[in-house]
Amino acid sequence: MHSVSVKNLSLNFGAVSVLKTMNLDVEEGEFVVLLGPSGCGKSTLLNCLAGLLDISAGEIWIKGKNVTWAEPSERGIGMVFQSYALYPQMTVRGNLTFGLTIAGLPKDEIEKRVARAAEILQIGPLLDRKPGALSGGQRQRVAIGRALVRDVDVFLFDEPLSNLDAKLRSELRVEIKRLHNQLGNTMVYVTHDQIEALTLADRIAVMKGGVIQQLADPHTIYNKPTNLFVAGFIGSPTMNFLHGKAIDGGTAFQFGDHRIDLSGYDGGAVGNREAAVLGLRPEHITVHATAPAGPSLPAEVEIDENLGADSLLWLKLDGQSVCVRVPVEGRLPSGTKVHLGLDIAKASLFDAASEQRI
Amino acid sequence: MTAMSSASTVTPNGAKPKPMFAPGRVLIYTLLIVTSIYYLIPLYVMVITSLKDLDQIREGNIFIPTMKPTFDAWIKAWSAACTGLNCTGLAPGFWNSVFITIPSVIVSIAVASISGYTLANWPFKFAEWCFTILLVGSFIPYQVFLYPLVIITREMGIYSTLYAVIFVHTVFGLPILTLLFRNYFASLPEELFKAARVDGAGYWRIFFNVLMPMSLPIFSVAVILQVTGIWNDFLFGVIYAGPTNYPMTVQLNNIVNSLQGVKEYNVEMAATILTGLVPLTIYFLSGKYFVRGIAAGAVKG
Amino acid sequence: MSEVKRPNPLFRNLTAKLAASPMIFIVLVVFIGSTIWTVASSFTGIKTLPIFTPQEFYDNWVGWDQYVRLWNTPRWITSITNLAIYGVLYSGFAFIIGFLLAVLMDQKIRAEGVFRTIYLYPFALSFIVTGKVWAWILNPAFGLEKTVRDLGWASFSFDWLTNRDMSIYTVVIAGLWQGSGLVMALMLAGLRSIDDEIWHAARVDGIPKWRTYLQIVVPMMRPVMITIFVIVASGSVRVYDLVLALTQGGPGNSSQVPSMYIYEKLFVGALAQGTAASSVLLLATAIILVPWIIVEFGKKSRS
Amino acid sequence: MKLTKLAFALCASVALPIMAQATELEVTHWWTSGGEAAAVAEFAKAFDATGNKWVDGAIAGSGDVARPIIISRILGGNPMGATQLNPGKDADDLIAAGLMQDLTELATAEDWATILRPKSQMDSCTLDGKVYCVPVNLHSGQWMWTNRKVYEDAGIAPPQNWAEMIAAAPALKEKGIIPLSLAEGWPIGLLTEDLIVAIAGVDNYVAVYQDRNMEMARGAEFAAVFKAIDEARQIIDPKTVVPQWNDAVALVIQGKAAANVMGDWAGGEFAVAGMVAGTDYDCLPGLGVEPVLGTGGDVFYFPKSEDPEVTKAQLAMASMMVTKEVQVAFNLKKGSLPMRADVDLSAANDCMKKGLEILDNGTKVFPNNSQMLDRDSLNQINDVMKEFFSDLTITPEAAQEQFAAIIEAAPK
Repeated sequence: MHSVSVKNLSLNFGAVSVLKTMNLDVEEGEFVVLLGPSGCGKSTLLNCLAGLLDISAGEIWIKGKNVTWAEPSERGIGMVFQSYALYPQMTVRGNLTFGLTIAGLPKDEIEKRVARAAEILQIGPLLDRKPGALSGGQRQRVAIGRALVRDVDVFLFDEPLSNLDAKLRSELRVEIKRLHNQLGNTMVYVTHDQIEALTLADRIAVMKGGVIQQLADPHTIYNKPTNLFVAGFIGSPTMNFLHGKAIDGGTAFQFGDHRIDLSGYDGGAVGNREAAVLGLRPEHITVHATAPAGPSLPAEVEIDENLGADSLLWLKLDGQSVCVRVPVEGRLPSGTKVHLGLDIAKASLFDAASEQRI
Repeated sequence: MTAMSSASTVTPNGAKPKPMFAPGRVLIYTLLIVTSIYYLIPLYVMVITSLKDLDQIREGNIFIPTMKPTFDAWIKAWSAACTGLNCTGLAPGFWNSVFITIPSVIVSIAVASISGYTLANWPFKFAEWCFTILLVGSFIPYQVFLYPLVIITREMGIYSTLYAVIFVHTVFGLPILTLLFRNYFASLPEELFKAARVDGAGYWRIFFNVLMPMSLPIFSVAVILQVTGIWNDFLFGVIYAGPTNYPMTVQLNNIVNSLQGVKEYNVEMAATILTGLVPLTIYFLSGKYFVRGIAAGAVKG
Repeated sequence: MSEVKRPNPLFRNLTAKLAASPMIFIVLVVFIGSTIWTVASSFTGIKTLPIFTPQEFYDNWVGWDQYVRLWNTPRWITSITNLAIYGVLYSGFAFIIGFLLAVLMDQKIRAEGVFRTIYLYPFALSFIVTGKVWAWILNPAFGLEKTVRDLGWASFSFDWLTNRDMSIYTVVIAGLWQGSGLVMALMLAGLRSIDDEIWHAARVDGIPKWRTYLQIVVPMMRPVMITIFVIVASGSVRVYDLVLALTQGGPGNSSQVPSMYIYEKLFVGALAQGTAASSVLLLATAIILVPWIIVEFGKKSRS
Repeated sequence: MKLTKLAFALCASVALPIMAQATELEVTHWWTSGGEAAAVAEFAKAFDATGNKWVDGAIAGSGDVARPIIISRILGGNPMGATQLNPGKDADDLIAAGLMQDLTELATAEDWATILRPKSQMDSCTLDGKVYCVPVNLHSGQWMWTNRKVYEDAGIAPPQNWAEMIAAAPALKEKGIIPLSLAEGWPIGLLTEDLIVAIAGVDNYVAVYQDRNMEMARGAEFAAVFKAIDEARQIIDPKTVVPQWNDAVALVIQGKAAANVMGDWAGGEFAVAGMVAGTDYDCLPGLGVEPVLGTGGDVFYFPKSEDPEVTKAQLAMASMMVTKEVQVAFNLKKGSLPMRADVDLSAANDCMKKGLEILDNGTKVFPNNSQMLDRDSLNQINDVMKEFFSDLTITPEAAQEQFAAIIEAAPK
C-alpha cells in the first residue's frame, strides 16, 4: 500500500492543461520533493493532493483510501504554507488547536498534542503570543506545529522556507530533516530550491509543464538525469552541454573538429546520431596543462572564480562557454591555454531531438 | 505579512517632516485652509440660518452671522413642525428611522459580505456572472425599479412592512458593498483560507472564525456607507415600509418641500441639520476608520 | 467512506452556492427581471399602471413608437448632453480634486483628522440638502453675487444658476462639494498603500516629487481608481435629487438630466416612455461597461 | 351638538348604519402648508365625528412626489383608505384596473349631480357613467396679482389688465423693480394657459385643448398668444426667476416685483402678509382681460378594499366631504371655492367673492386643463414653454409649432 498515490491525474483550467495525466506513488515514510521552476505545476499538484483544488480527471489515494473527492480535512494530511498562513487574531495555541477543536477532540487530548508539538518544535514559550509578535523562523515553526498536532500520516509542505533568509533557511532545513527522521511520516515537499530538494528528499520528482520529468532518488537525479531539462535544472553551476553528433556506431562523439571517445559511457546503446548533446557536470571535468590520457578537449581560460573551498573556471571552447569545478591551486590568468579531461563514465548523453537521455 | 498588519499600514509616506514655516509648508496649509472654507461654507450657512428668526432671514444676508441667535427653529423642527395634521416635528420619525436603519444595515451587510466572500474564495461561474450583472445594475437609476419592486415585494408577501424596506435596501446596497467585500477578501492571503480548510473549517467557520475577525476595517466602511445611505433615504422608506414605519426623512420632506405658506428657512435648515445629525456624527467619530477601512477594502483589488 | 465517483459539480461546495443564493435571487429576480420588464414595457403604450402578463404586453404592443418619440424630444437630447457634460466634468474633477487633496493630506500635516473630517462630512448629507444649500448660495438675488456686490464690487456677476448656458455647471459644483471628499479618502488610502520603497527609489533616482506622483504612484493605484470610477460614474448616471433641489432642471430645460426625464415619465402617465428612456440608458451603460467589467473583474477571481 | 347631528344626518343619507367601533382610514394628500393643513383638519374633525378615525398620511412636495407613492401603495395591495389625486385622466388607468371604489350609489342617493357645480368637475370624476371620486373644492388659476403701491410710487396707475401691465414694464425696470415675477417650472405653463384664455379666448382654448382643433392651434389667434408670451419673456430678467411660485408671489408682496400671474391660492399669501385686496393689491381674474375661471379642483379617490368595514367608512367619508358645513369650513381655510352653491360664504374675501360671482354666472367657466389633456402632454407643453421663456433664440412661430405638435400627438 502506497502512502500517497496519484493515478492518471489531470487538471485543466478551461482550455489550459495544468497537470497532464500524472502518476505518482509515495511510499510510507518517504520524503518526496516536488521540484521545478515556477509554473511547472508542483504547487498545483500539492493543492490537488490536499483537496484544495478539484481535479479534472484521475484519482488520488492516501493510505489506501480514495480521497479524490474528500474534503481537505478528511484526507489525513497536514499542510505547511510558504507564508505560514497563521490566523493573525489567534494565539499560537489557538492556531494549533483550531483544527482539533473543529474535529471535536477531547480537551485533554488537544492539550497532549499541543504539548508534544511544542516540545518537538521548542515553541513552548510562544504558545500565548500572537503570530504578529513572532519572528519569521518562529512563525514557520508554529506553522509546522499546526500540521504536527493533526497527528496525520502525510505532511504537505508548500515551499515552506522560501520566505526566510539564507541562514535561517539552512537551519530549518536541517530541522525538517530531523523531524522527518524522528516522526517517520510521509512528506511531500514542494520547492524550487534544488539544494533543499537534494538534501531533504528520499526521492525527487522534477516537474515541468505539468508533467513529472523524472522521479528518482537525488543521486540518480543528479548523476543520471533523464532528459536535458532535468540535467540543466539540477546542479549549480549547471551541467555543460556540448552539441555534436554520435558517430562510429555510437562509440564516439564528434564536437566540432574534436572526436571524443564514448567507450566509457555508462548508458544505453548510443548508435549513430545526427544531433546529440553531451552533458558534463563541472566537477566531472579536469583541467590539465597538457592533453591528458582519455577523452579531452583544448580550451582557454576566461575567468577564474574562487569560491573558497574550490574554484569555478569559466573557459572558452570553440566559442562555447564551459564551466569546470577545480580545487584551488592559485589563479589561472585569463587567456591561459589548457586541456580539459572528460570523465565520460559520469557524463550524460542526450538525443538532441527528443532531449532524452540515451 | 498578515492582513492585520497590512490594514494598519495607513501611515503617511510622503516626504519627511519639514519645519512648520518653510515656504512649501505655508503653501500646503494655505491650500488646505482655503479648500476647507469651500467645504465648510454650506454648513456655516445652514447653521447660521437655523439660528436666525424669519425677519433676520428676510432682511439679512445669508453669510452674515446673527447677533441674536435663537434655537426656536430647532425646537420647532424637532417637536412642533407639522406634517399634515400631526404637528409633532421630526421626533416620532427618528425612532422609525432607527428601526429601519439598524436591521437594513445588518441584513444588507450580511448578504453583501457573504456574497463577496463567496466570490473571492468559493467562486463559481454562475455567481461571477451575477456579479457582473450586479455591477451594470448599479448604473441604472433607482426609479426604474420602483414598480417591479412593488410587485416583487407584493408577491413575497412583505409589501408595506419593515421587511420590504430591508429587502430593498439590501438590493440597492448589494453592488457596491459586494465589490468592496470581494476586493477585501481577495486581498487577504489565500493560504490562510487553505490552511483553514486543511484544519477542517467549512464555509461558515472560515468566514466567522478566520476571515471576519480580520475584517473590521471593511465592515466599518460598509456600516458607514449604509447608515448614511439608508438614513438619508426617503423614497424607499415611504413606498415600501408602510405608513406606520415612515422614516424621519418623510417629515423632513414635508417640512422642506411644503409648497404653500411662508417658507420657514430657519426651520428647514434646522430640520436638515437634525436629520443629518446621525450620519454626520458617525462621520465625525469614525472618519479615521473609514479611511483605514477604505484602504483595506478598496485599494487592493 | 471512500468516494470513487465524481460528485455532481452542481453540489460541490453546496454551502457556498446556498450562501450566494440571496445575491443570485436578487440578480435574477430584481435586476434581470426589472430589466426585462423595462425593455419589454418600452415597446408598449402603457400609461399609468405597469403590466406584467404576456397577454397585456401583446395587447399594448406599439413597436418602436416610444423610441421615435424619445429621440424627437429636445428635452431628452438636452438631458443626454447634460449627462455627458456632468459625467465627464464631475468624474474628471472628482478625480483631480480628490487626488490633489489627498496629496496635500499626505504631506505629514498637522490636524489631519480635522481636515479629513471637513472634506468628508458633505458625503454624509443627502443630495436634497446639498442642492438646497447650494441653490441658496448660488442664487444671484441673495447669495454669493449679492454678497460680493454689497461688499463693493458692484459689477460682480455670478449668475450661473439662472444662466441657461451655465446652469449644468452649478450642478457640477454642488456635486463635487458633496462627493469629492469621498474620492479624497479613497485616494489617500491608495497613496498610503504604496510601499515606502517606491518613494525611496524615486528620491534616489532624483525624480521630482510631482513626477513620482503622476508617473509612478498613480499607475500603482489602479485598483482604487477602479473602485472610485464605479462609485463616481454610477453616481453621475443616477444624478437626480441634486438637480431637482438645485435647478429643478432649469432655466428652461437647460440643466435636465436623463433620470429626471425617466422619473417624470414613469409617474405622470407615460410609463412606457419612461421605460424607453431607461432602456436607452441601460443599453448605453451595458455597451460601455460590460466588456470592461468582464476584462477587469473576470481576470481577478481566484480559480 | 352640531357634529353629532351632522353624523346622524350622514348615516341617514348614506342609508348605511355606522357601526359602533371606529374604522381607521388612512388618507394621503400633499397638503402640508399651514392653511392647507388647517383645511384638512376640518375634514378630519368631521370624519372623526362620524365615529371613524382619520389617519393623516400627508406627503409634501406636490403630486410629483406623492403620485408614485400613492400608485405604488395601491398596486402593492396595501392601499390607503382615501387619497387626493389629480382629477381626470390621472386616475383612469387605476379605475380601469378596478382598483377604485365605485361611488355611484352614494352620488345618486345624495344627488351630487344637482348639488355640486360646475358640471365639468363632476364629469371629471365620472367614467362610463360611474362616479369614482369626490370633488371637494374649486380652484382657478387665471389671476393676475399686482402690488398697487409699487405702481403708485412709480407714478403709474395700477394696471387693470395684461396689456397695461406690459406697458408699465419699462418704467418699472428703470426703477429697479421687476415688472412681472415668475417662478421656474409649472408656473410658466400656467402663465401660458392663462394667456391663451385671455388672448385667444375661452372657446378657442377649449377648442384646442379638448377638441384638438389643429387649425386653431396653428392659427392666428394662437400666434397672437405666442406673441404676447414673447413680450412677457422680453421683460423678464432670467436672474429674477425664482425657484417656487410662492417666492414669486413674495416678491410682489415685498414690493420688489410689481405683478405676478398665479392661481387663487396666491391670495392666501397676501392674506398672511396682512394685505387687503383692492387697497394694497389687486386680483384680476382672467388677467383682467376677460373675467373667466378655470374649474380645476381637488378630488379624493377611494381605493377598493376587501374589508366591508373600510368600504363603509370610505362612503361615510365621501358623503361627509360634500356636506354644507364641511364645504364651508374646509374652503374658507383652503382659500378655494366650495362645490356647493347653497352655502353661505359671507366670510370670504374680495377675491374669493369675485370668483364666486363668475362661478354663479356660469358663462365663463371652463374645464381644467387636466380634464382635457393627459398629464404627459401637459408636461410636454410645459417643457416647450420653459425653453421658449429661457431661450430668446426660439421664435414665437417655432414655439407655436412645437406646441401644436404636442396637441396633435396627445391621446384623446
